[in-house]
Amino acid sequence: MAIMNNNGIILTTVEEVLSWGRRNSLWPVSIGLACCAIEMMHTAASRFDTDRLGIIFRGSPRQSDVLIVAGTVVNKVAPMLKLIYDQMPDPKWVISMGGCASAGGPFPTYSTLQGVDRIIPVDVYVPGCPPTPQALLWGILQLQKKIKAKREGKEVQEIPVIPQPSVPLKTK
Amino acid sequence: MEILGTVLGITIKSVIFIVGMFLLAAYLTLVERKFAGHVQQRPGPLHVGFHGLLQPIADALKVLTKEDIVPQSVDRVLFYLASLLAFVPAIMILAVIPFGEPIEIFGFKINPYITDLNVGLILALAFGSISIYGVIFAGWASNSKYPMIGGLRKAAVLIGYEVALGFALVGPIMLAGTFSLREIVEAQEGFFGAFIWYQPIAFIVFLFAILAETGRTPFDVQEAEAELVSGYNTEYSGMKFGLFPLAEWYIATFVLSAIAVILFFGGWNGPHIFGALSPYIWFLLKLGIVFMSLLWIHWTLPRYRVDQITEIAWKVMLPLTFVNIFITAIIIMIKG
Amino acid sequence: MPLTKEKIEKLTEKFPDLKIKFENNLYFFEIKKQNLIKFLTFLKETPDFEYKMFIDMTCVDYPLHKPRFQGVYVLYSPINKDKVVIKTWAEDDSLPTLINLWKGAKWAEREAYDMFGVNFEGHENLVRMFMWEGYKYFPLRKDFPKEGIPEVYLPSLNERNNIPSHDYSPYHTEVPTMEDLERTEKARFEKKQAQIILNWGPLHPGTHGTIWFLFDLEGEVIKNCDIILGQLHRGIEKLSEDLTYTQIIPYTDRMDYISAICSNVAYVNAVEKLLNVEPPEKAKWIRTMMCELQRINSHLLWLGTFALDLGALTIFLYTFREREKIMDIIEGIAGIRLNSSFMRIGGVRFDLPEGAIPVIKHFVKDFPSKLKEYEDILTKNRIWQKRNVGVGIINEEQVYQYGLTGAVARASGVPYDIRMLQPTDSYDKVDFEIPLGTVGDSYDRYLVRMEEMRQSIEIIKQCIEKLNTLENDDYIATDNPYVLPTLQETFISIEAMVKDFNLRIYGEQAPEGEIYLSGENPRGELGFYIVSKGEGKPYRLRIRSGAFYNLQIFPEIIKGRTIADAVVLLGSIDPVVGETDR
Amino acid sequence: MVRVKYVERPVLKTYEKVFFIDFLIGMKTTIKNFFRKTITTVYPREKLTPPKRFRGTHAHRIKDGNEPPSFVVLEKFMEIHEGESRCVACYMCQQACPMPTLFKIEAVQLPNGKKRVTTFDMNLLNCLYCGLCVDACPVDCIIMTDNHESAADNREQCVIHKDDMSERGFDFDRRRLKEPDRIWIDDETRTKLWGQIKWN
Repeated sequence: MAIMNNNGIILTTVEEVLSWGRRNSLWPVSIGLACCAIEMMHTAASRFDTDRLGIIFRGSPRQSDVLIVAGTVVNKVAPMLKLIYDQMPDPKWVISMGGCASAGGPFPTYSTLQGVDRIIPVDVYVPGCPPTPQALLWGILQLQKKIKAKREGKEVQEIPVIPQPSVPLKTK
Repeated sequence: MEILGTVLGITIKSVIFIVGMFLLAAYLTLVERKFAGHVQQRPGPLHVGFHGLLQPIADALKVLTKEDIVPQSVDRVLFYLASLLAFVPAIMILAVIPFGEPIEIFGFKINPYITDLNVGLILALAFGSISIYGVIFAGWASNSKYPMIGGLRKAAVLIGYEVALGFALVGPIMLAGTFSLREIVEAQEGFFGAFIWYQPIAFIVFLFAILAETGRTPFDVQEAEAELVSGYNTEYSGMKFGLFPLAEWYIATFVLSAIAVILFFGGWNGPHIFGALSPYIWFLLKLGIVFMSLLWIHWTLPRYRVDQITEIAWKVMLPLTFVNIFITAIIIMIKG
Repeated sequence: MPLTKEKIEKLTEKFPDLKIKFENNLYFFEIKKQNLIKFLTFLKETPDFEYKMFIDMTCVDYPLHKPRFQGVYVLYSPINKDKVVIKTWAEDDSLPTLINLWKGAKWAEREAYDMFGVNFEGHENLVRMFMWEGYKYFPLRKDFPKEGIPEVYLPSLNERNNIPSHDYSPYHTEVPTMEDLERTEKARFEKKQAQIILNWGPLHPGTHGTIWFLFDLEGEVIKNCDIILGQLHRGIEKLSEDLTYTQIIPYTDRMDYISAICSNVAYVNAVEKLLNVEPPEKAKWIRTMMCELQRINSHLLWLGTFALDLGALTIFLYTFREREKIMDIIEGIAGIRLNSSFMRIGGVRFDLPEGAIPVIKHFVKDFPSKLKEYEDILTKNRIWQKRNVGVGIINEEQVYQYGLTGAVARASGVPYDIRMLQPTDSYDKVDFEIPLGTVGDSYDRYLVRMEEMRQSIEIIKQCIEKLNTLENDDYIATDNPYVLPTLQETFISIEAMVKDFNLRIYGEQAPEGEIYLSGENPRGELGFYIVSKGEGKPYRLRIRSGAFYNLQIFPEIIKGRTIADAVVLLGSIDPVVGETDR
Repeated sequence: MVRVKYVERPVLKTYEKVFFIDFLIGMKTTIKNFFRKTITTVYPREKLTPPKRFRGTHAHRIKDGNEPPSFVVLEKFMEIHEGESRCVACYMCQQACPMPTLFKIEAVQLPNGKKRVTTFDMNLLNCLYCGLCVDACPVDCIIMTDNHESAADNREQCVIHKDDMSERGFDFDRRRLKEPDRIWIDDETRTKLWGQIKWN
């Protein structure tokens, strides 16, 4: 666990110091979409306190590092979500919380986006409907691990950056 | 030679003050997060360093190395200027704030303040009101709807409370008969010499004014998260964003509480039980108490509506200060 | 009580072409389209009928019938204390609008137009409700596939080189572009009246989910307002048309995810009435108790977010502390914290586990002190009063006009509570009071909800006492042919296994008929209008959502007030997007 | 009979207004909480044990001798060795599931006329965790375990297969089969939030 093995030891190289700083102050955008948002709030609330890990929710995407997609993303809100993601400054990460956000979940319908990774690249998927706060915290720890690994040059499956229109063009 | 010494001393002191202020502000964020956490029955920052002691450093590192987005539609000059205008005056107020009595170290007489102007208080107020421009510029330059509304709200609030603040300070000044903060402190002798006993109304008004100036609940309309996403600094990112909360929530709060201590709680006066350092300890103790009570209010109360705030400022606070001045004047006349 | 003989005769001699059906303790009238307005006006205004409260309006699609669509209206009469359903065939796919009779019909008709393509003559602004302008199809028509028409190539950005899972397809239904959304926005306001048009939402910290408000601002004063819904429209009504009645239960959780159990119970009651299944005594008491726990849970979330919107952040965390306790209870009993599909047709899924009663007792004993803490901080606080008193006053007439239900109606002095008017489960055996407001402003809504939590505590106490006496009763009526057997029965007896297989594969073959039954959700009346054609699946499942109708009054009473008041009003109306959009 | 009760609207008295009594009461409450013990579960170091009924990641019970009678009936048609998953490929879980496409169950006919389950995949990202599959399983094979730490960094890892399911089932039974059907078992971890509950 990233948190566990650096109890404040200043790591050696600048890169590692930076990654230590980054993974220890991940500020998510406080955006809730559906059921998972409630569990996200519970994760931030007193019982499972994300502030312990230096995670505080910011209202504005300009000031945040993580986008926790909590809940069903329907087609109608997808462009907005893409916009929010584009507004976030680099380096930025995405946690797709719950089945709905990750793969459409139990809603294989005309109006639901079948997985948010069709419009924005996702770093960590958290299964569950909704995931319990512990599951989400575990996902956050996975993200921290991932950031660490990337900095230390360990292999992490890179997300291929392929130019995409901000929202897909209609095939008329 | 003499002048060189003073200049050198002042420079060194200013550097110490500014650097110290940065660190202090950073760690005041930790203090607030810990306090808020425990008010809400949670520990606050815990894992980053021992009980989150390295949390501010992590945050600073992150914010400093964050991509610094400047949206295309903004007015660039004002956009950059705003964050500086919010930050620099708040720091400059420190120049006139004395933290204790002069002390002797290796035969050098060191004054624990950069300068002791005889109009120190006026200077502090002036700089305080300059920082309004930072907010207004930020709201305007962002060229976006939420920031603009936030900036305008903040402007309305600040204009109202600057006046109340100014008049609230008149009472203590009349009692002390000087504008120099050091002399004001010296004017309050002993426990019952503190002006809080003679100027309760002024103190309450001043307290509200501090809350309004520093944008804390019940007056944090300018960044009311539920209404305006993050208020006037919505479009800011990276370090330019970082300066705003530092300046507004921490440095300004700190400085204003210091002024409050000086004006109402007898500054560093106190029984000499800690030896040579006791003035500083007393000062910091009182300062801490005032700061904590501000946090305490912030984490308890809900938020006013902006028109209600201005209403209170003009219809309640200002008349109160006038009444206060009047009464004080009469008492002084009687006492002769 | 239902309509008496004389009244029915009065109706028939006034409207000769009226077809009357009495089914499931509910009157269904069928009337010709040209007489519809006259009939509804008669029902609304005649003294001893006074069906003046608008409950619901929807359509049903019969592709083989000519004309194709059937409009369905549900009305409620405060003096008769019962509901009637009026149906009419939409000749040449159009119906007369009801806006002049009930303002509440505005959104319902928009939705019917959006989902079925039925035109409403004289509607003031007939635009898409849930989908966006320029969307080509009408989803709830029977000839539209539930998974939509995959027409764009939209692969996953992460999984380019490998297929992530066996049910993954790179093709996707049409996703709107920003231009589409702008067109949707334009369709709401004809011309720009004041200075700024502020988009409040859809992704905004303060909008309780993904509601999209359009404010026409002058300074900070809102001159004009409209609400764009559908940012969480997941098509649950369409989905449930090819699921068996049991399989729909989990989806009712996801509708109003804050009060999942109440939704479950409302739905399960409707289905049980349709199949006339009688759940055992213990199940009823368990349902009542869980409902009230869930109600407290939901009201706590409302209080927390409401206070958070008004700046009192600490209350938010205090309420979540108590919510965690309720979540623990629900997790221990049902197995999952939030979307606990705990109800089953004919009972509940499990018996209460060992140690549930002591824990609930502990909670009930401990909770009132916590409630007092919240009230200490808020109720008499001058800021809280300044922000709430006199904001968003709703009068009784508006309640009937818009079909407002739940705490919003009760705060305006309308004693409309399904738990007392049409008691299901054990609500007729427990003893509680309906808190009513006197002014109808946001402060009254706050007080009413606070009082409701205390009443719920009382109900839970009674349930615990009762449940202590019903230690070893059975919790699900498995002898009924429609009720799935429990696991243990399936393991030991082959008949149970066969019955299980049949019910799983063919579903509960409900008798042909229709029913409208509603339950009291924390957010208002949650009604289910089920049309059964004798199959294992509902032919049409219409969900009457309380939050949908409650939210509808927002644009009217926010005019002339500021954004800060909009926050207060929204918080006090307390919508949940999952329920408004379904 | 409808029993109603009108809520009364409190108003501030003058002395309360002047001396800020309302603020002071609120601040008293917050400071009271300040001195209470924290209720936080320090997650990675101490974890809440989910209750036995928790609906987490799915798993398969294995053939270990204590199967229900129904399994004995259906086993005749199946080729299942000791310690393997009990699944008899009856597809009832898929039938019961509101989201049937998340299952991928395949069985082959062996030369000796018996069936053998080759594939049992579940895409957890489409699962509702509603437990209908568990209720439907006639041989007590598919269960839901207490495992919730299943976050992964690609969608493939969120699809569970037959083998790891049976492993997880074996592990779950080893840990918690004997456990009583109690609302939760970790009283001391939950005392942080709940305080002392008196069980009777």
